Amino acid sequence: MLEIILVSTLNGVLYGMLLFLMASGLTVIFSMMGVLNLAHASFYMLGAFFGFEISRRLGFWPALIIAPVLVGLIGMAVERYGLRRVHKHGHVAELLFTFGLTFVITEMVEMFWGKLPVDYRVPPSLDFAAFTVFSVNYPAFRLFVLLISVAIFIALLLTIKRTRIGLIVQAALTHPGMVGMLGHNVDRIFMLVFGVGVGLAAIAGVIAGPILITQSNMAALLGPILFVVVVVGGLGSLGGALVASLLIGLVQTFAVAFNVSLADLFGTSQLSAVLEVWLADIWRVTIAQIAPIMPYILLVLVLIFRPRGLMGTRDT
Amino acid sequence: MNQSATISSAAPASTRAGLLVRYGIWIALALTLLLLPYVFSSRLALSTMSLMGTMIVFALSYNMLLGQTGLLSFGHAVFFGLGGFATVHMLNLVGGNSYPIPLPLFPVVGALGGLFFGVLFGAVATKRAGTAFAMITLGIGELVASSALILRRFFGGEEGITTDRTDMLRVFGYSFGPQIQVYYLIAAWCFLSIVLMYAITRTPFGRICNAVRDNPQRVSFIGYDPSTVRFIAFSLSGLFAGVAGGLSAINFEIVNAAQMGAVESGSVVLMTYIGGVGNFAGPIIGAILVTWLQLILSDATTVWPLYVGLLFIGVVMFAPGGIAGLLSMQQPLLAARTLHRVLPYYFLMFVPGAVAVAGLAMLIETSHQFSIRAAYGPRMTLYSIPFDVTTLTPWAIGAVVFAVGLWLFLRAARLARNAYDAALPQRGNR
Amino acid sequence: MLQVSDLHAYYGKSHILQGVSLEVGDNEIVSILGRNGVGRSTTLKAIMGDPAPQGRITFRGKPVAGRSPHEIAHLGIGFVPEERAIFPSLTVEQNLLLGIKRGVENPRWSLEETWKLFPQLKDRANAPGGALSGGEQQMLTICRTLMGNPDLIMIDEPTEGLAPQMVERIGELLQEIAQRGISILLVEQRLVIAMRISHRVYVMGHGQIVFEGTPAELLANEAIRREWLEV
Amino acid sequence: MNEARPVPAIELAGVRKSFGPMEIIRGVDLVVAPGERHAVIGPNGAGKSTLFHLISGHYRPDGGTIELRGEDIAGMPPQLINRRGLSRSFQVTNIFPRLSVWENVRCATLWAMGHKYAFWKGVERLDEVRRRTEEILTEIDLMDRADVPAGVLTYGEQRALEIGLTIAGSADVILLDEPTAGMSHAEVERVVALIRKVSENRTLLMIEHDMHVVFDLADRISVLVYGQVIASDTPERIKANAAVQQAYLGTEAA
Amino acid sequence: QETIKIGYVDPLSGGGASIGQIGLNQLNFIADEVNARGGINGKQVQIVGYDNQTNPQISLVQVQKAIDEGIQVIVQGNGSSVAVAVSDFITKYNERNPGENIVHLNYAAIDPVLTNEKCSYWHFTWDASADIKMEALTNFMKDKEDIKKVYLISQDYSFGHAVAGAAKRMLNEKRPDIEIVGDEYHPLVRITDFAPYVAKIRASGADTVITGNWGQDLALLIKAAGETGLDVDWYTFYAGGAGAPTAIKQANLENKVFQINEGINNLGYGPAEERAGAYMERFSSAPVYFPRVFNMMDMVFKAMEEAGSEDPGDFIPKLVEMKHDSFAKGEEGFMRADDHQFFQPLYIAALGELGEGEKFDEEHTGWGWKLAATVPTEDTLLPTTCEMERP
Ligand SMILES: Nc1ncnc2c1ncn2[C@@H]1O[C@H](COP(=O)(O)OP(=O)(O)OP(=O)(O)O)[C@@H](O)[C@H]1O
Ligand SMILES: Nc1ncnc2c1ncn2[C@@H]1O[C@H](COP(=O)(O)OP(=O)(O)OP(=O)(O)O)[C@@H](O)[C@H]1O
Ligand SMILES: CC(C)C[C@H](N)C(=O)O
Ligand SMILES: [Mg+2]
Ligand SMILES: [Mg+2]
Repeated sequence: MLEIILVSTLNGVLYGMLLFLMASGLTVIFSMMGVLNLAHASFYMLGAFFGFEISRRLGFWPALIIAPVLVGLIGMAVERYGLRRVHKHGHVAELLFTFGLTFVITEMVEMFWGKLPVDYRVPPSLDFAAFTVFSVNYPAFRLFVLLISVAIFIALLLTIKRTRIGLIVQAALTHPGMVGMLGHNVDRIFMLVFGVGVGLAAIAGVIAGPILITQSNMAALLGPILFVVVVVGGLGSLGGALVASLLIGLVQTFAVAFNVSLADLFGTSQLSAVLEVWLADIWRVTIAQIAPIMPYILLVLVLIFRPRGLMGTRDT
Repeated sequence: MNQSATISSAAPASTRAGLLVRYGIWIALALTLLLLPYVFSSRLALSTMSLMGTMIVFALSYNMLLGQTGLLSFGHAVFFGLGGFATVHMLNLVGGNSYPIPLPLFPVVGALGGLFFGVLFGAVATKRAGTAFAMITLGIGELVASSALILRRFFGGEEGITTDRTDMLRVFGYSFGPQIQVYYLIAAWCFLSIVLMYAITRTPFGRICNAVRDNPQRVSFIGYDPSTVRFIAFSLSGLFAGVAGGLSAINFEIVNAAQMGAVESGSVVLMTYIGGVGNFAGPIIGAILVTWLQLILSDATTVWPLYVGLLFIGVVMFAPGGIAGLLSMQQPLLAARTLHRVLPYYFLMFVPGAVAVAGLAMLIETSHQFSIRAAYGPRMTLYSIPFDVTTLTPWAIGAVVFAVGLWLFLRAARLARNAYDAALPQRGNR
Repeated sequence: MLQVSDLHAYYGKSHILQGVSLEVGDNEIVSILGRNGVGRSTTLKAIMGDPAPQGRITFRGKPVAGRSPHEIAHLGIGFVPEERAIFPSLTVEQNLLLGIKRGVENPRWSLEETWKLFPQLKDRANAPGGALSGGEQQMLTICRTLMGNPDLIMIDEPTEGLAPQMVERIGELLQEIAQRGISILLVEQRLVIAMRISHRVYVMGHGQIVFEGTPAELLANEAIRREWLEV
Repeated sequence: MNEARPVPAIELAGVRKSFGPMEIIRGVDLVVAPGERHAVIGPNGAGKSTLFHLISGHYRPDGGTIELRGEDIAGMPPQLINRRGLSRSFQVTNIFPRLSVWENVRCATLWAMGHKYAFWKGVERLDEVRRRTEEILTEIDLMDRADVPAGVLTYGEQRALEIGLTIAGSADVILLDEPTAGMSHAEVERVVALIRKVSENRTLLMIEHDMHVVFDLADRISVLVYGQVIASDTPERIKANAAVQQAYLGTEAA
Repeated sequence: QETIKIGYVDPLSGGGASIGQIGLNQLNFIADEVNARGGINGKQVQIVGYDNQTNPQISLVQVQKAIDEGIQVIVQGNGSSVAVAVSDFITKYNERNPGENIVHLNYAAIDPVLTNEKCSYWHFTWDASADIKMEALTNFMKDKEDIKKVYLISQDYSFGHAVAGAAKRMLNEKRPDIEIVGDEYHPLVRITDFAPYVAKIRASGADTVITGNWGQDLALLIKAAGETGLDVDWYTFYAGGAGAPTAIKQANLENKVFQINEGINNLGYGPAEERAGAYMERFSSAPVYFPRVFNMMDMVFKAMEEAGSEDPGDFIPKLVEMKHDSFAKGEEGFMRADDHQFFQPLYIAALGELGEGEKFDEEHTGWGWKLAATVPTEDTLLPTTCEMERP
């Protein structure tokens, strides 16, 4: 039991931090610009493929720097020539724009790298077991992910606290014209924020690519869960995103660990015979089986009972 | 651009005169539906039109939320799917026991199913609006779609539940085996749903929905509870989505969990938005166009999602009112009898536009052949011109055609805009 | 300091400003008067670059027209819009901080000093801007613009929605501001105040300037007052 | 003092409201008799609009009672209060910008005319509703702008529409928050005439900073300072009241 | 009609596309071979791809479309869920449109219902059903004394349940001493992190894992296992593609991952090596192939030629009970008339370092499949409950 708990906690934290790494950029964009960037996971995928391509030419470490910068630049171009135009038609239009973008990016990726997974590997310098708990190896690379996530969290927190960019962008949500008339170049700041947010996604891609599978459907696979993280955490709250990532990581991991179903809980009483008939499927479904939908249950519950999210400051 | 929104709120004075026109439109619609199979009689056309009819109902039901009430839902397919499951189970029940119920009545089951779940989930979701609402619906959508895979007895897991529509009581000897009979069944329900949904927009409730979309806070100060309005709209929209689901179930004789999933929910957003949310007819146009694209484009090229994505981005960026929005922009010109003045410019725009699209398609297809389809050799044929993708020429031609087309298109667009402005009747500025 | 000649501006297709010319000198308070809807606000907005102005605008000899709003702000023009445009989700203090421009040295107003202008605001420093009363919002907008250390400040209807004694206070404040070497271009509905503090006034009617002179001259010109000001 | 007083249209007793640590409304007592035109004046930030928000159900009071014709409405949601016959306008224009002017007004009439959430009857066929809408539009002088989206109306027209929305539902208690703010003299006069007309046979409670308007229209005036009513009296006596002079009127009114 | 059109209805976009594309590649390869020889009955063969996005309902639209375009032969394989729907649709279609004959050629969907309860005259399958494969696999396992605790992990859909069910049933029968320490189902292609599942396997103390997982669900599972150093033997159906060999190599699970299949490389059979070699050279960026697709197309073309007709109504009688030397090693297999299941020799192999003279590696890993056991055709025969309605 202790083993399960300890191992699950470790796994949950590691997975949670990976989620946070992916979601951090989305939080930045969503909270600052109010744009629900549906293409975020696509940029993450772009990061992974760039990371793969660069690391097989120049090595992993240069890739870790170059790929996010490239993706960030692409993001800035997208903002400059696409999103900005759409902005004036409101959030729905922005969101749909990014929705369209997901198709385009996926197809582009397939055009360059095909539909099969590419062989993107953990760099040799980090390919060893960092420590072993209950004979489970914890790879150094996962620790590296943890480290990077924490570093990014702190860096973002400082930037947002120390600079007025956050204020300016938030102000521009309601009165963009006025912010300009106060002497701030709103356009450039929006472009920057989007670029940085998307670049963060790319960092996540470079790092997660070797652990997960680098394939053209990786974006579709991860997209929805990232929104759950951001919304459950609360809009505008980086801390919230962190907490939500960890929460989801832990909930999912622990859920998998338990094979309990309603049938097990009720044992073999008379009542349970009746319930079994009426509840049909639900009766035998184990918690482990519903682990993957836990995040969505969490999302719905949180939005009903705490619409601003766990640590959000304003209503979604 | 925002004019599209105001079209729906017709002027009070013109209603009398519009009476005849209005019924005229309905009769024309009914006739069209009736006669279509004679014009497009191939089996492919029949199945395509059946699918379109279903999607029209679905998209219109979605626009009750997005266009009329201002609610962006990411989980609308849930009601489509659940309506379908309700119908399929009822079909199997009735078929299994030979109850005397004819097939054409079954979309009612879908409607009730959609309504039931609309009420159920609406009670939760419509407490909120805006992004929170969107996210709750996303959550509910994912929840239902993934739960469906777990609750295998009701939803049939990945494979879904199948049925046989011909097992029902026959009226006038129609078995509904042949597609043409199914087409007419769908057409009838589609017509009925369109009429009903249109009628709803013209009721006190429909008007208040618009008010809620515009300014929910103010609505509560004129006596209405905005969340009740949303709730009713949500439930009704669930009902019609359920009808669509029922039609789909009858058409395909299968319903599965994927029909409730994010892809389906996303595609109804696409249809509705591309067609235009500000106009009642918008979703109809969108449903027809997108369905057609989905069927045709996927045959023409395997990178069809790329084209859909680009089309969609194009609409969002350049025609946020959707196709119906563009069309209704012409209405004042039509009324002022100045439309003929701009038509040449539209044509002028259309030609280089088509050229640009052709150039772009050439670039895309050439790179596609070069990369993914490399194993099929460097030779390909486009627009019935064979060429070799390893040479520079096709790329250069594609790029040049695209660039020139685009440039001309943009110039023509500017001219067209000026012409449009000039043709627009001057609105008295007091 | 500010020179505007033959300014035209459009909203969509409606031609709102039809050749407006005016100027504001150093340390001068200049008012634009006129009825509702004649285009006074639009004049100020067009000078700020939105809607895009056509015509010649120079500020201290530098061309203004064609620049984007943030560049114009950096030239030293501050603007207090009629609709106030408070950032509702930011606190009062954050609203003020946003008024500060990058790279401005020796600003005339520090946060502390602005608090002094309206002590009432200081009490609400941490309240969200959107929660302020109508009057408080007006104070906040003025202060926010001052934080940007403008040389010319254009104020649109600053006394709207203010209680009588506050109206007085605004009048004094504007004079105080002018004394610190700032020029003011004022759009005002309340003739009494405008006439009292302005050095010169323009009267605007239907997108054009129909009168230019000192307050005394306007007082003397019965015809203009009756036709264009309805008093 | 024993004679039977008619039940007041609005009666507030000990109403309180805080935002965080700040108590904004600090025990307000206010009585508005039926048919009376009552003005609330007071310095900026005194809590006038907040008071309206409390009466109309936009905010929920922390304490005290609010009665509408003798019925306690404190803490009710706005729509319930509205259905009981109280309607209000907003200081910041609050209309349906994308709907036509006609639609704006018609929506505001529907509930009171008993059509509620009806999704089974055609709205165009409701002659009564059409007549009422026409009536209101004529009253606020916007009949010729009926087809225009409300968002493109000029400021003055929007203010008039705001009043139109408020009176359309045939509520007999009406709250107007600074109906004349930002208007030129000529327009102010028009609005005053309009208010005078629509407030006949109704009870009117109004916030206003323009003293000419206040003294012109009001039967009684209450002065709100720092969340408390410091005086509630006839215009003449308010004008003469030293405390009011000092707290509010300054010199301009003189 | 100058060309024989064959409709390929499988995922060509989205998550399933990686596998769907392989089938299409291979069909095209075979068609080109045949066409180079002058076609079938003097007609050229053309493969038309229809993207079904792995969705049963979309598949029906696509099948309908194919039929409307005059296609009578539908090839489909990815996903039993889709196959059941397609087979059902085609059966109904033929019934409702007398005189029209459409056939469903299934090369991968192996849920046993397809050849039992839901069998159809119009459906043929070339991949051994899950029951057949499991029967062979458990026969192989039953002699391994060191297997004590087995963990089952499967995708949560009909096929996964079929695999796990068969495994339980057969192990129980053949090796009652083996303890089933886990019976896990996870959703299809939705899991990104298998670490929790691996932790559970480890905690159960299992020494062997049986899984029917395919695609990324297998690759990710093995990746996660390798990362944390889980030391068990794997018995799989589909470790041959979609990144699984890469993951196995990366996790260094040499000779620990077994696969059962109707053919592997390096069996030293000339014709196969030649043909597969040509294929892999052409599709060098996606060199995976399915031996059964060769079997399938070779047999169908043979039937067409024997019948002198491309109408399924004519050539199906030829296909039923046809004998065929299977692609991998030239050993005989046959189509069983009772249920239209093709029976063929199966090969159990483990992935490991290539030996002398073995030239085919998997996914450029340098490792290849090494034969562990051969299951002759006669040992794969299982009874069927199919009650086929024949026209
Ligand atoms: N955003 C806009 N779009 C279209 N027309 C506008 C817009 N803003 C103002 N107008 C129109 O421009 C004209 C001038 O408006 P402006 O706001 O400049 O008037 P003003 O003189 O400031 O009057 P007010 O006293 O009402 O503020 C008016 O007719 C108004 O309807
Ligand atoms: N939601 C809120 N949160 C915090 N403070 C609030 C809120 N609403 C109002 N206040 C504060 O309450 C006070 C009274 O505001 P209110 O709007 O009632 O003033 P008012 O009397 O209408 O003033 P004005 O005449 O300027 O409109 C103000 O100081 C305001 O900042
Ligand atoms: C493509 C295959 C791996 C499909 C799987 N055998 C199934 O029956 O579903
Ligand atoms: Mg103005
Ligand atoms: Mg107020």
